[in-house]
Amino acid sequence: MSTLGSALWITLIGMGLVFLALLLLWGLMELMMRLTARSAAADEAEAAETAAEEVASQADSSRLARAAAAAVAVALALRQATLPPEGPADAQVSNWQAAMRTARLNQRANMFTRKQRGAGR
Amino acid sequence: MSTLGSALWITLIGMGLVFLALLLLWGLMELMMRLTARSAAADEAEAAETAAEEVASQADSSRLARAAAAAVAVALALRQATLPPEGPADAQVSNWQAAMRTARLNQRANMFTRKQRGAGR
Amino acid sequence: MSTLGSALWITLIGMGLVFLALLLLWGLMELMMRLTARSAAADEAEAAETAAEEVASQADSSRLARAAAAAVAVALALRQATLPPEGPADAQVSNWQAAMRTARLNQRANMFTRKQRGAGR
Amino acid sequence: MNFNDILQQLTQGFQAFTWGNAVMIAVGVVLVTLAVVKEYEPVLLLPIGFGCIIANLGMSYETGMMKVIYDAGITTELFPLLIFIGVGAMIDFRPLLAMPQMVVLGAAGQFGIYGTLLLAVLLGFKLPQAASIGVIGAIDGPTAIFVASKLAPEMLGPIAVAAYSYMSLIPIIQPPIMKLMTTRKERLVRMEYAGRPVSHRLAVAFPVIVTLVVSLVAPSAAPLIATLMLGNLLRESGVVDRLSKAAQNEIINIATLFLGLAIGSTMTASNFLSWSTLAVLALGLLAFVLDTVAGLLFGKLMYALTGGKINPLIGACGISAFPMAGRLSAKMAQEEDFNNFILMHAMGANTAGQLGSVVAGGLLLALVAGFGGM
Amino acid sequence: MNFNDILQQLTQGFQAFTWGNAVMIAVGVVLVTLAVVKEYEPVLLLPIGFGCIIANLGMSYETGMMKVIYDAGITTELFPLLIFIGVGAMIDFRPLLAMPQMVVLGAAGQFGIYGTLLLAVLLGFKLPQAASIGVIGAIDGPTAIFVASKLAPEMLGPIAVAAYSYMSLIPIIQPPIMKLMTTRKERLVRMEYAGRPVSHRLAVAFPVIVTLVVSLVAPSAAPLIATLMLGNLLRESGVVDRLSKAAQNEIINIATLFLGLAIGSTMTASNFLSWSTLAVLALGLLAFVLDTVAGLLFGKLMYALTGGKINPLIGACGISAFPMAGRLSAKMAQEEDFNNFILMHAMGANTAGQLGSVVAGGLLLALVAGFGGM
Amino acid sequence: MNFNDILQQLTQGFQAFTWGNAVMIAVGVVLVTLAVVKEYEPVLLLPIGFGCIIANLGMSYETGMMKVIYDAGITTELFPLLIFIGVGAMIDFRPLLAMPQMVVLGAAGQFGIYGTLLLAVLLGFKLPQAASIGVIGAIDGPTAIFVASKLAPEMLGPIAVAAYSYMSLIPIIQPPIMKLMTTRKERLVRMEYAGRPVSHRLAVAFPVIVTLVVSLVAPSAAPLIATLMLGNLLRESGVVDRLSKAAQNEIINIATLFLGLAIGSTMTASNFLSWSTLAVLALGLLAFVLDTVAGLLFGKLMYALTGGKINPLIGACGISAFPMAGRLSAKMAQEEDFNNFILMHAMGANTAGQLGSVVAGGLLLALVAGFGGM
Ligand code: NA
Ligand code: NA
Ligand code: NA
Repeated sequence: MSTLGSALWITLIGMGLVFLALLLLWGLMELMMRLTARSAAADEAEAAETAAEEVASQADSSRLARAAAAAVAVALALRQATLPPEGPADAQVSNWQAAMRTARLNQRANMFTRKQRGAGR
Repeated sequence: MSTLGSALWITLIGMGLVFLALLLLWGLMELMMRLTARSAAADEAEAAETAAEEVASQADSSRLARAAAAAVAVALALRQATLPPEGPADAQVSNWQAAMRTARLNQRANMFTRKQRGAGR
Repeated sequence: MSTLGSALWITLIGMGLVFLALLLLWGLMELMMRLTARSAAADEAEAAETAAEEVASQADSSRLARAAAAAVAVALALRQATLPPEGPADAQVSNWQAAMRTARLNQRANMFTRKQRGAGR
Repeated sequence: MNFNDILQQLTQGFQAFTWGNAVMIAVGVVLVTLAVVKEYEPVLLLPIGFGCIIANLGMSYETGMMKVIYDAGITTELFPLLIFIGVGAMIDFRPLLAMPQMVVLGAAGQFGIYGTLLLAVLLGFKLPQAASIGVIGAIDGPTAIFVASKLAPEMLGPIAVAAYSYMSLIPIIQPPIMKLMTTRKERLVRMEYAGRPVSHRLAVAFPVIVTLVVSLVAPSAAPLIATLMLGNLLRESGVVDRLSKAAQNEIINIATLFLGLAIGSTMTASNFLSWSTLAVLALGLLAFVLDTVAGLLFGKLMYALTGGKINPLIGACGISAFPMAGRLSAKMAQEEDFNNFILMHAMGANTAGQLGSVVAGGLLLALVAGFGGM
Repeated sequence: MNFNDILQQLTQGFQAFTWGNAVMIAVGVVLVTLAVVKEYEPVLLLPIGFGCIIANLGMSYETGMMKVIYDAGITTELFPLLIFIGVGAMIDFRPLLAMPQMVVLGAAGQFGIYGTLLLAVLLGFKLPQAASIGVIGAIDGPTAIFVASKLAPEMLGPIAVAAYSYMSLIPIIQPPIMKLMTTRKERLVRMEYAGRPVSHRLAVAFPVIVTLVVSLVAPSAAPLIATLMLGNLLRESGVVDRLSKAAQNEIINIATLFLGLAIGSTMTASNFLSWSTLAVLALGLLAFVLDTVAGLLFGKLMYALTGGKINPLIGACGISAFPMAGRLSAKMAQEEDFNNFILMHAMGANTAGQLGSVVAGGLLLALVAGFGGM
Repeated sequence: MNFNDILQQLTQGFQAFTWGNAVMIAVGVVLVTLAVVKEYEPVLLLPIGFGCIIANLGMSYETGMMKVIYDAGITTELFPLLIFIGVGAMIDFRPLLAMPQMVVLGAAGQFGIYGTLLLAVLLGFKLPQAASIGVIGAIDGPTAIFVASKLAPEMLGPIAVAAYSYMSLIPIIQPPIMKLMTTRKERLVRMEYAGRPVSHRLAVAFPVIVTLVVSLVAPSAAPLIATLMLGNLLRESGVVDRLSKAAQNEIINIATLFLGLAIGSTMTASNFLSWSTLAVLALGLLAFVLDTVAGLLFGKLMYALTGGKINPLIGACGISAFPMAGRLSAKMAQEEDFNNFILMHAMGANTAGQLGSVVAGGLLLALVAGFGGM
């Protein structure tokens, strides 16, 4: 077959498979999005909660604190109202996870902030 | 030829060429300094201006602001008085450059300050 | 010899040597701790002094400064009272060291904090 | 002792120097200048330009230090893959997950690869070379370098230069095409960001699933997709900050510097100064144009199919060129209507283009091998 | 042209795929999941899991990119040693120097290595393989990988997986044994931290002296101890901050990422799916238990010999697993009595265990060679 | 089984140990001590010292891990060149550009290289060895290592030790010579910093131009000058912060650590314990003195020619040893007159010395090859 013939075939097969592969990914993504919709909602809620707490703690020193926290909480409530109720299993972090996270944080803190005793010499 | 003879020749040729190469660089540097004198002056002026703005913005909250900015501006004016007037082409940044810089800054900001959504989990 | 025989010998010799090696390290550590006890005490004292100074300088702006420094100094004095008097040779840093440290600090400062002149362009 | 020998030793720099070298040094200086003054993809064009300069002063990829670096990172394909680990750690696939239909645009943006391949074959290039030129149309540096270094390493220099130069020229190349191919009404389309939330679990699973699917469908793309997705997994897992930061900083910075130098070091006069280089540069530009046109056409198709709910401008980000193309589309829409924010949609299409480019590059390798092109 | 060739090229991903690969990909996904969800040693298990997945998609250590990485870091033994430089720069040996008697616990914690070796031989493993399984009982990743890659590279995957998985499971494995083997009275023992101050001079001299002693006594352990102590010297010297930070960050992060990937890439179906893997996992768990038991027994011995001045819980940190085991012992003591702080003692025993593991690993290499096992 | 074999395996550390090793370990301990206590160039002398210790415990550059590192970074010449990328990114050539006449001092400061070479030849060294000893007079670590590793790799250890030790001793070696050779009147000369501004454009062009000129005039110096100038280009371009920081941190730190270890690993008893090492140390010191004397003589010449406008102290920074020599000269001038600031002039001469050293090193390589010395 001529080189041009090969090139045409390559174009045909190549673009066909590119579309095929990406459409396959589309299907998989759509499927996964639906399967994880509930957990996604829970994640969002958790994130919103964290944000509310952060706002509250940052604004702690002023009168704005409670107002801001309230605002975020309202936004959160509105959002959550449209979501299916989340299972408690997903919302709480296991002791094990908490322990490991603490350990990792400690380790990290040690690594970077620890004063090298020899350094002052 | 004896090793010593070679060594003497190496010394002679080596030091000769070291001087030659560095004197050649001298000539090139002098030439380039003269060719770019105008743009150098412009750069300096720009740097001074930036410094003045920075001083002004830093001192913004106090009365010192205008005084400081004025002082820097005077120093700048004195300096510039001795320089050839700068072409406008060099002083202004092209839209293109501005766009690219912004893009790069955004990118950098994204890279380093972006909160990893998964991290809070 | 059977593999199991080899394995038994390996266990015997292996654990024996592990204990031997670590007991040897114990002996060396004990020896070294005694040999360096004096210098260790000096180091501790120096560290305490530094801490006292730091406390003092941090608390500088308040009345607490002198009180805190005094407290640390007292703690230090109590500690030092139990130690042999330290030689002056160990306490003072040579000019040479001071020079090198300054040089290194300068260099480091240059490396990291220096404003790249070209960067503003 | 022989003074001739010595003279030769001392003047070997001048003796080996040719007019071709002088021209190539000028090319290198132009690349450095574009990087510094015009700020065109400086992290790559500056090392490439400097590598080109020293390659023509006796330090090419065939000898000494540059050979060591070339062999370590290009021959082994390691540098583009290390860069992909870093790139993956910087990509957020959530917009694509929330709007998976964007994959259509990411596929459409690869037409330029094959259109350019066809044209290159018509111009007389052999299949592997034509495919290497076509892969400029992937509009993704590591993919182009990975494919070209396997199919036509002798053309790596011009291909990488074309890929990165045009990528930095996207704000100049795309807007006229976008204005020409879309009506003002189309460009004014506002899109609600449905904002389906993406669960942490899915964000972590996504890179693993993509690796699985793409490695099976296009095994030649496996190294590219695996490294890209490894980086993304490091990022999304949220439990390996140290590694994610290493990927985004140390690993990508060092690989980028030496990748640029190594590519520049292939740009010797004998390699670069030929008509084929001009053809590469011309065809590479064409590939960018074709990609953009195809992306916009599919954008318009989606506009039509959805009854005007899709702004066809986002078709232009299917070409890959992450993240510049995505930002540019959003900017174009905002220029028409200051309150029109389509960045999330644009980023969805843009990341789809990134995936499409890798898949297309891998398929190209397999097809050229299958058609006896190697 | 032959369409069969092309079809083969295009479907080679599916053709090479076996049920074994599918199982191993599931194993890889489980490892990634444990890393992300359970946070089990994620910096290692996540790259190992991902490496396992891609190894079974055609990217094993025998080909392409992963071969380059494997040859560069595992065959040369460089990755575990680079990690040890970083680990050394993170260890503080002062608690051990202040209480050198803790070395006894660090030696006791190595019994599991030899006990497991014996059992493995009884189960029919050859000596080098049995020793490689035993070295899981060193409960120290780099040591286990260093020894296993020399004695039985084909078992590197399961050994590394066992070592790191169980290490992250220490808070689950050890507490029941600790409670079973100690009385409440013993666990309540408070220990004064004598707090003998350690001079800067000694802290700097220590890594040099340990290197000397261990290299002479167990030369096969020399690379391990030398790199660990080099890192510690960088740290304690106080004059090379730049290098100490490079060791604790760039060097260890990059080496960890690629070590994990490379180990994962050995976990192909043919390597991993065998009874020996199950045996490794079972025997590895046993090694952890034996180490803990031996450590606690010696802890109780010290309790008896000192007339109740030593809390036997710290025996459990002689196993190595720095720094998790040390922290866990301290936590267990505090759970019995909130005001009982034994962390410094635990860390002394834990760092002694680190040294003991390296020495035991080195001796194992020498002994297996001496007994004609290689 | 043979218990003799086992005993031999277990005692091989002691069997291979010789008195020479003990002496060399003492040397290593001295180097580490100087690094830690006296703070002599610790980033290099500490790894060199530690490398020396382990080389004499069986881990020399001829085997195992250290062989891997040595082959990867010294045989390929990569480590000194990587360090130069970092050094280049830390150098500011503006003072030299503003006062290009300083190049004269940078050339004069290289006399020590050739003077030492002559003396070494008189003492009976062969030409390549003599040249390697002479290159200590370049007073620049990477240059000395680059040249010596090509001409006389067996002497790399003593040469690197001499180069770095004396460099850190500059505040002790130079002042007496400076006081002896200059009058108080000369040292009191104040110099106005003309302060010709240097344009951004020129600062960027300078590294490219230097690369061009030096690569043509002294092609053997091309790798050195190219990497130094690449680093400087990354710095001055102002558009590749990521790369510039990688050069100044990751790249230089990692290369420095392993360069030091690799050099130390060549210091085995058989390599190092010989009269030639003593000769290297003595001649190296002489090279420093000769460089300083020649630099000061040219400084005095400039003083005379300019009618007393040049402070001859800055002649002493032409030796290279960037940036220590520059700082020292400025400090000496300030000691005579607290209000005399000559730092900018000193840095101009110092950076000229850096360039002169690289050029002289490259020419030395070419000349030794030309005179049949290799
Ligand atoms: Na593309
Ligand atoms: Na252990
Ligand atoms: Na010099």
